[in-house]
Amino acid sequence: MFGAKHILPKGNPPLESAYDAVLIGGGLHNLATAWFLAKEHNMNRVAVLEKNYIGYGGAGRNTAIVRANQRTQKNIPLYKEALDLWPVLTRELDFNLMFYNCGNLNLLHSEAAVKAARTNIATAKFLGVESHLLDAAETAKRVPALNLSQKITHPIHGAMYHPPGGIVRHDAVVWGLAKGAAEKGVHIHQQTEALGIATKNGRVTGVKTPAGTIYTPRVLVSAGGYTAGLLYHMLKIKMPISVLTIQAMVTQPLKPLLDHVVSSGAYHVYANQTLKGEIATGAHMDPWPNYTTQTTAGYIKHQAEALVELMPCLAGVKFMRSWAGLADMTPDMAPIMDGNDPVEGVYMNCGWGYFGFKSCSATGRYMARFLATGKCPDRLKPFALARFKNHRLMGETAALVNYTPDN
Amino acid sequence: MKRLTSLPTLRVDVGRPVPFVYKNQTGRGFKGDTIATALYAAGVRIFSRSLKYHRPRGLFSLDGESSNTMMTVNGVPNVRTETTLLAEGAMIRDQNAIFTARNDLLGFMDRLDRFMPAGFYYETMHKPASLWPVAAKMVRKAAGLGRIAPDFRFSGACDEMYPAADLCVIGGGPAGMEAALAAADQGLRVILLEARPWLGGSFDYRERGSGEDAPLYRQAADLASRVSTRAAIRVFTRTAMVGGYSDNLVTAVTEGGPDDPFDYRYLEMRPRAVVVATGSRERPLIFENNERPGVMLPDCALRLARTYGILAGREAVFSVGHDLGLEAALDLSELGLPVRAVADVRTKGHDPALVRGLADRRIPFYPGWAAAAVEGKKGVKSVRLASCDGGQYRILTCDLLAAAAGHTPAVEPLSLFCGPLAYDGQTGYFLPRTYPAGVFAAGRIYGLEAPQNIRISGRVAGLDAAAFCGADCRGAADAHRNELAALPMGRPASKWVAFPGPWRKHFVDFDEDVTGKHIRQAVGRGFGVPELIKRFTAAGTGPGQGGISGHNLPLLVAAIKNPSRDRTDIHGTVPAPTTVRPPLRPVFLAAYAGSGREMVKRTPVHDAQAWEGAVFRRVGVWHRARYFSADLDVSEEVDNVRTNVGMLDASTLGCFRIFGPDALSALQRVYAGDMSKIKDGRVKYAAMCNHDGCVIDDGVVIRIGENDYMFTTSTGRAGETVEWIRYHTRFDNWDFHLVNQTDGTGVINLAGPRARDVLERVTDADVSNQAFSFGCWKDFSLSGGIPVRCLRLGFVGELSFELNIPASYMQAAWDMLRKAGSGFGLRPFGVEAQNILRLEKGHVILGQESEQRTNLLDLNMGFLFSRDKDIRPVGADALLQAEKDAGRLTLVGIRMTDSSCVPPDGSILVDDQVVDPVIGYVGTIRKSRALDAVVGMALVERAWTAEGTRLAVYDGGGEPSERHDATVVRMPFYDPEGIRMRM
Amino acid sequence: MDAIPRRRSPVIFDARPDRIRDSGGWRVVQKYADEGRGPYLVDLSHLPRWDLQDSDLSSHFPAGVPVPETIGACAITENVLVSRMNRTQAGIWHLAPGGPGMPDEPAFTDIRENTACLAVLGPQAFSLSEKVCRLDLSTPGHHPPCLLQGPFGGVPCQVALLENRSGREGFVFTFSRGYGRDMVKALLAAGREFGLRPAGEDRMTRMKDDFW
Amino acid sequence: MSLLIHCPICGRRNGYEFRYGGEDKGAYPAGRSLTPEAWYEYVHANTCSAGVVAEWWCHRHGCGLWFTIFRDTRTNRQVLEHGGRS
Repeated sequence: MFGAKHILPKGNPPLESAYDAVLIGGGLHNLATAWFLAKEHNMNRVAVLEKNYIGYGGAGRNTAIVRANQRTQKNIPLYKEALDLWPVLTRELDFNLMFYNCGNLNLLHSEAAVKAARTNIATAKFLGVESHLLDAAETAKRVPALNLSQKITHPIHGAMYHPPGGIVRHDAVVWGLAKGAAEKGVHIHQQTEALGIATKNGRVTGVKTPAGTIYTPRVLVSAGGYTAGLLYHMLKIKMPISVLTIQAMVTQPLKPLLDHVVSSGAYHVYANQTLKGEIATGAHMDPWPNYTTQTTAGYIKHQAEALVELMPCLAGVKFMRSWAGLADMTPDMAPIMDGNDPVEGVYMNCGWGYFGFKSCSATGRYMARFLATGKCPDRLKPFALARFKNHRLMGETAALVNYTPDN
Repeated sequence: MKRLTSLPTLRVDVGRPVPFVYKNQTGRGFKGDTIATALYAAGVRIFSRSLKYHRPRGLFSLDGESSNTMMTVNGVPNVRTETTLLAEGAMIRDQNAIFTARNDLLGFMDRLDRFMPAGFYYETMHKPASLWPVAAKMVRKAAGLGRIAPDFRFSGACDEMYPAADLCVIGGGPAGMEAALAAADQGLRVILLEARPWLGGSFDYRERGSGEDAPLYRQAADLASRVSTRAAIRVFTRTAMVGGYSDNLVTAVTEGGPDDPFDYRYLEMRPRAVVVATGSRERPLIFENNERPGVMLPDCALRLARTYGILAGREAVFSVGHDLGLEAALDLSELGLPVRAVADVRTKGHDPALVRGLADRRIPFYPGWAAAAVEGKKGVKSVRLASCDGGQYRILTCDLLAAAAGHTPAVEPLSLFCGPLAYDGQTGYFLPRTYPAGVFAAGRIYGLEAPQNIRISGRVAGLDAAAFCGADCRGAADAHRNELAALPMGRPASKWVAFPGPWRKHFVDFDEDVTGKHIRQAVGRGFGVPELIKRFTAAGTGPGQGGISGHNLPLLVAAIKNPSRDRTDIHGTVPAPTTVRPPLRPVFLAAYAGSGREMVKRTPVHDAQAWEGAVFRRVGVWHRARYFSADLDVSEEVDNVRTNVGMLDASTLGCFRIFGPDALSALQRVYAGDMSKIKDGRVKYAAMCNHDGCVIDDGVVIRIGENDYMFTTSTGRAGETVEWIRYHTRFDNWDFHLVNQTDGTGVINLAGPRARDVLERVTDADVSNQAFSFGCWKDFSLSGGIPVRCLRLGFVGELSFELNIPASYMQAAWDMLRKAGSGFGLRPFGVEAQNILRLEKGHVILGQESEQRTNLLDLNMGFLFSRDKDIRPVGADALLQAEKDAGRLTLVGIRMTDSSCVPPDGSILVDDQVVDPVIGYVGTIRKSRALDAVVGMALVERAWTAEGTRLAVYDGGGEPSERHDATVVRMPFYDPEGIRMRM
Repeated sequence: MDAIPRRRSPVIFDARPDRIRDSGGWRVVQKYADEGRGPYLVDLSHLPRWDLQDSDLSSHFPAGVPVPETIGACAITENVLVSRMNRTQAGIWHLAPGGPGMPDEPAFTDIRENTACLAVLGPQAFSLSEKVCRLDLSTPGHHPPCLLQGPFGGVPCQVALLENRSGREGFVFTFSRGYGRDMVKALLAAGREFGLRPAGEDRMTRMKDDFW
Repeated sequence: MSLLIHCPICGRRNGYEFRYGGEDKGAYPAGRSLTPEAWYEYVHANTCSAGVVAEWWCHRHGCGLWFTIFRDTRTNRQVLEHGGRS
């Protein structure tokens, strides 16, 4: 009944001398791309190179929250498609991704926040994504632990309620996609670092690894927080990215207390209760670049201060574990998906910041189409790198961002 | 149970009973008891039920390595009763059981383990698809240990402290105390952290040390008194380190004692050096039912007796792999615990004195043997001992099995500083590969067991730390190092893993009910390293944070992957253990939150406004008055400004002086406009952009002297302005100086047609339109000599005097104006009224009408951009490049067709005929009583900006088909000629 | 015209004044009825404070003395503390009434209105400081009087150490005026266990032999 | 991780007292106006190096100075006391 098959490949498949596509980075986006390349484009001579173990980076260090209530019409459809894909992937991969459709509540703490939420709600609803505005009393009915006092730092005015969202077990997505892709012939090479990208006459020719060069006409670099650094050091392409550490933590397991994903911009907090009963919470990024995946003392304290004010009963609950991952932030909080510019055959998929998990399924599908056809799908066109030099920031964030010197 | 009352090591005061209530029955412990020791003494053996299989769990250790003894105390769930001091009247309950932990109706779960292999969730419950949502809800209900009520309120007092020190010693055992003394001798300021309520570490409850003169507990007491009387050493007991970070940042939490003014105190410190001397624990022995109540670590049994006066059982068997285990067996036997047998997996290398002691007491000793299984459902009934080669076995009845495979260093604090650990073949420990500067370790953590060695290693570490901090003591450190090297090493503990088998009920991790079988399954499915196995099986993710499984998990993985190897010789193949992360032990959110201090700025007329009924909102770092009326549409406030006169507290606006030879150059760099053209006595409106040309701030600039200017900023930008200007001039070597006068400058905006009437009653200055016209500024005095700088501006579109008043005079000025204005209908107005008033004038508030991506030109403010200044301002290149782009969102005024329809701010503008149907965003929109119309400002795509264009507004409330009609109209809406503000 | 308008400190103590002096609109409490046995919290916000900025500080003699050359060093003369903040900037704080007037030079700015100024004096002043800031006030590396610039009570402050010998502890600090009320609240809460009480202006003058 | 920065004026301080000011890219390029590419290169483009990087910091909550440091982004540690510019 159980345990018949491998989930992760035991040991590496043989590293072939040529592949139709080489995907650098063994995270969710590339595993999804590999799956869709094999499934929808019959391209299965594909190698995924991972310097550590698959799912070791952001794939295993994210909020696990999924939703489609972004701000602009360029973004929402992509996330909506991603949201719709979870049950589909569960079926197709025959692996329980544990999509728990509990709905998301974005708390609003000021008139300005209510205004911003209205824009998101109106845009989402206009594009067919369910989203509502709740007043403070309705919000408290859904989350009885909330503090409705006016005396807190940021009193609660209401919430943006997004019923289609929820949480997905992130490790399951990694393992399910890896299992599915490998079954279709994709080669997943763990502990295999890409050392360089070989080019000739403005075209990619291969990828250098410790075991020699792999020849390939197309390379997709999507290695989470490391993507921008790899693009610069391999190809001298400079990205408008700042890589920050983002942290999360969990409390000791509790019987059901929170029935929704709750988040608050003013307090820099999200919190949801996992299936195991832990309250998973996080959101903070220290606003300077670094590649450590270590947590900070300042943050766990800040998180406690915020939660104790927002949900006072949590004062009697204990934090027991924290971790961190990398978020590659762009100046407009929207990702960069591009290809064949400036190097023919080199594709990039990065800048997801802290949205990479929720989007991976749909993005993988579009990136697979991009790689297979060489043509950028319309859905991805707004995410081109050139938007920055053209002063066309995306509008995903209404406020200035704090991790670049440009504010 | 009768306690042993005459032991010199006792830490409970048997003369001071402490009553408690457990499951509606009263019991009694003693002062000094933890909740768990009091319960144990009262006969409680089953403390909880496990997470998944609902197996009974009991007292296994005393330092909180597992969730076994987590209970609900006074409504607080998941309390670690083994480390929590018993308090008078504590109300104690079991958790995670239906009925009680002793008789749990979910106990049958233990038999279903075959259906719950490692990772079973991933491959079940999703077929058919409709099953999962139902199953997920059931899983959620079953999961979780304790319960907390949504209305629970934490009653303890919490605060925080950031003690300064040169050295922080973690661990108040003999090594730590020696380190602290040695460093203090060298002049260092030392902090010593000890998690237990007393100093002494493992010496505190031990009698014998091989070849020592004084009993160990006496040595501990001697060291403790020396440490406690040294002024340079600050001792924090009941203080567990919870976090360690780079550059020696240490966090810890103190649990307050009866005399402390707090219940929990968060500590954070950044000493120059750290000595970690946290000693070692015992490595759990893995065998069948190795976590039955009645199985405990030998050290736990010893401490129960020596520290708390409790004999843990009636009849005991020991299975150990280390001399301390033998010592515990012998000591407990001497204290009156009948010991039926002692097995030791080591065939040789035991301390001969201890072996002799066992023989003297006629205790059967089995070298090369270990426990293989225990029988008994809710407690230990018998133990099966077997020879390690599997050839022989023996079954012994007993109710207590004290079992451990050897030592495991309490290396977690060290790992936080040092990073990844690696297997050390010598000790069988996982130890740091490298030590960062200023981090040292001492004592048993290194595998030292002889008391003398432990103490000397402490001195070495203390002196090394002192030398690192600059003390001249390298020679002394080296002398002690050599002394230590010359002493014989301790006898190594065993590296035993487990008997071969399927390991179905061999628990590697208690919290998550992870067995050896689960580990084997995970490895078999491709999860080859502990870090991945942790994710797949959840081993090490529970409240004990790997305290039980940390050392054994990598050993088991090595054994599984190398089945042919001798089970005691797998080093070289042992993978790294999982990463250690803070907090090292679970910490109340309340404790982390600490004093919960909040620092917010109040303006000098905060109280005056509160007295007038103001409702305040946080705006950046300030409290600002948003409304004065009970009805939130503020129509009375607005009307009063239009018809009489109002006063607004605008003290939160940024106010700066900039002076020096290059002050003008600096202004030219940050402001888009040309600041060289400021006329004396005139006010210049100006905007700052970032490199993208996006507007980040606006305000006014005036020239107050030669190379001397004053300028204002928005409330939100005031805090960033000085660093912004310094940043954008950092390569210029310009000579200019900035003074932030925001807090010192109170501002009252006196606005409305009667504003002059009011002002004339409080000043002798000529404020007539001839003497002081729109767009000018002037210094004069109010009655009694209050100095003011007055600017004639028109943000709200009426005759306005913006009075800049020294903060200390603000209250007096406010009162004076209030009195003078009583005959003119003067009343205060708040930020929301201002919002409507300025909207009617078409004046933009940044962040409200503009987005992050909105540039100066998008806001039709090109007149604030000077293209040909000598000094190129920040944002100029982007503005020049974007100027040619016709695809940008641009600000327009809109008017609703139906004047009774007021869509909310943030509504969107839509057009179904185009590919991207969202064509704009409404910034602010309000019913204007002055205009009897609903007007607003919106950012729209360029193609929809022409005057008269029809727009469809969608507010997100109803269905997307429900739109409201609007038209693009010219701004300003109110008083387009600007006559009223020029009156 | 009429009476002198009242000037107000951003700081209000909830304590009963015992002696008050009036000075140019300020009502200064010289002594409170119960000031305890220390540590003491004294409000000096009403006394003059100046900012001095010039690329060449050596040409200025605020309160008649040169600005210390070393950054972070302070000089105290005539109850006026002069601190060197950086290459081009100095702070001048009056710690008692009756000091000299501000020189009429553009390099000086009167910043009394911009900041609040508090002193914490007496035993355990540094123990208290450890509860509200991460700055190391007690290190033997400091040679009082000297200046530290950093967060105190969570907001940026200028902290002048007057003396850091055990038993004779004291520091004066300034911060943005708007935080006055919350700062006092935070200090009194943190200082409760040490017996911190509000004290009048005279306390500073009375204890000055401990410090300068 | 924690951040400890040596301010040239105030010495070793908690990293939260400082504000990050970007990779040190030198002064804004001279010349009347930049091409979009050159503008992008200066304003938005980063090397995102995992290693030692020269960067600007401001002692926001202390003395207010802007200065450069060298920091290793892999360990989040400053590697030299001063970066040379302030």
